[in-house]
Amino acid sequence: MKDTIIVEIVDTLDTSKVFLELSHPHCGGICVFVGAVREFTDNEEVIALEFETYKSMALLEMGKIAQEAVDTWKLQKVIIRHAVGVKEVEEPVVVVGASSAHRDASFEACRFLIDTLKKRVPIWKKEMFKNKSVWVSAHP
Amino acid sequence: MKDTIIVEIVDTLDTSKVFLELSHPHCGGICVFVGAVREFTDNEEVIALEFETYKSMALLEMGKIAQEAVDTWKLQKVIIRHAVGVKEVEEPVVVVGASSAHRDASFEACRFLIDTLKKRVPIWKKEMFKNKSVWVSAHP
Amino acid sequence: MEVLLFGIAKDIVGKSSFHLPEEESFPKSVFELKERLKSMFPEFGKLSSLAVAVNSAYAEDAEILKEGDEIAIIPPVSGG
Amino acid sequence: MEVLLFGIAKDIVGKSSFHLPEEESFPKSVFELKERLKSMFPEFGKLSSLAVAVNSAYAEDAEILKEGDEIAIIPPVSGG
Repeated sequence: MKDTIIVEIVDTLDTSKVFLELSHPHCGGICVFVGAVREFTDNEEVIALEFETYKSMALLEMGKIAQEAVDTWKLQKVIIRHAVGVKEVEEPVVVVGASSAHRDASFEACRFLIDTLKKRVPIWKKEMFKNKSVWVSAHP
Repeated sequence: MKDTIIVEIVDTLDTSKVFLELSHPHCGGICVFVGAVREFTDNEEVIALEFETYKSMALLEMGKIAQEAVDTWKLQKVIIRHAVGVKEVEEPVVVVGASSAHRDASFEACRFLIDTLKKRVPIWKKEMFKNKSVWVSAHP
Repeated sequence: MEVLLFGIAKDIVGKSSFHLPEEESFPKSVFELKERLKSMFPEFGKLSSLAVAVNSAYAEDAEILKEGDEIAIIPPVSGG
Repeated sequence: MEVLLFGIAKDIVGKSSFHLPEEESFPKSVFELKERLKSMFPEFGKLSSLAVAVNSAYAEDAEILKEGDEIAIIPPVSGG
């Protein structure tokens, strides 16, 4: 029996097994969102992103968010997995996913997972441009 | 340069490469939905599903739906891939996905792809129970 | 006129394609074809919906059928 | 009192943890800690938000700090 909830901070994200990890005989729908490094921010070329985390707290927050989703949408499985370190263009940095009996719940839960992760999980992203680097969202 | 739109009818669905297929340097968000065979329908045990298609028309409809999504949400890539034949519990039967600059568009487009596929694409599903089999949605 | 059949339509007629007998008058439109089918096989009238595709695209009831068209009966779809 | 620093907070203070000098009075609450930080490093006052975690959980301003607590400054998060 695999765990209902998987939360992880990793150095390198592997997206190839996520649907197998979320598979469950009672689930007809699996929705997964992957966030990746985009080449441009406001038309400025991004060389790389660097992610830093407060790991013990990040894992606890990810676990709380996953549990909230399981309770709200009666999910069979939830995954929240975030990468840290320097990531280049097109590299995946976050994977969130939910599986449920019907598709509505999997879509709503998946959206909740990524939105809430972005609000609450202590992970910080620095955008590295050619001549400067900026902590994202730090200033108004 | 990979194609913007991939539509396919296949015998066996491979979910392991879908995020690589949808990856694009201009995309920060990739949303993918997988539909799989569920063990129970209204508390009745499902042995397997059998999918049949009118392939030439199905591919044309899938292409139209994908193009509508690209036009509506300015997507970089779209995949619609459906399996045919007999599928057992937990097997994936459909994969739809969209990648875009921001996550809103990828979620909305992904939802549109699966909802519209279910309404328009000429694919028929027979639920095989222990003592009977039923064409899904055929009757009111 | 040869008509392709899928899903429950195949079960109703008992084969995967269907030849409208030549002695009958050829249905001129999608609407006429549907009516013909329902009168020959009343089960078609009990379905949730009944659509016709001409040359691999959904066709309106008013569409005129021409010889050589690829015609298919589309019972309620249920992919995904 | 040892305080962990992340992201831009680390850049502002110039290190990844911070020791509040013992000669100063120990801040009694999360609120007092935030005020102390802003007066020592005015850059903290310019951030979009400033949160404090006590023992790996977000803490309200009124929360009382105890010796032995693991305290961390949480500048605006930006994961995903």
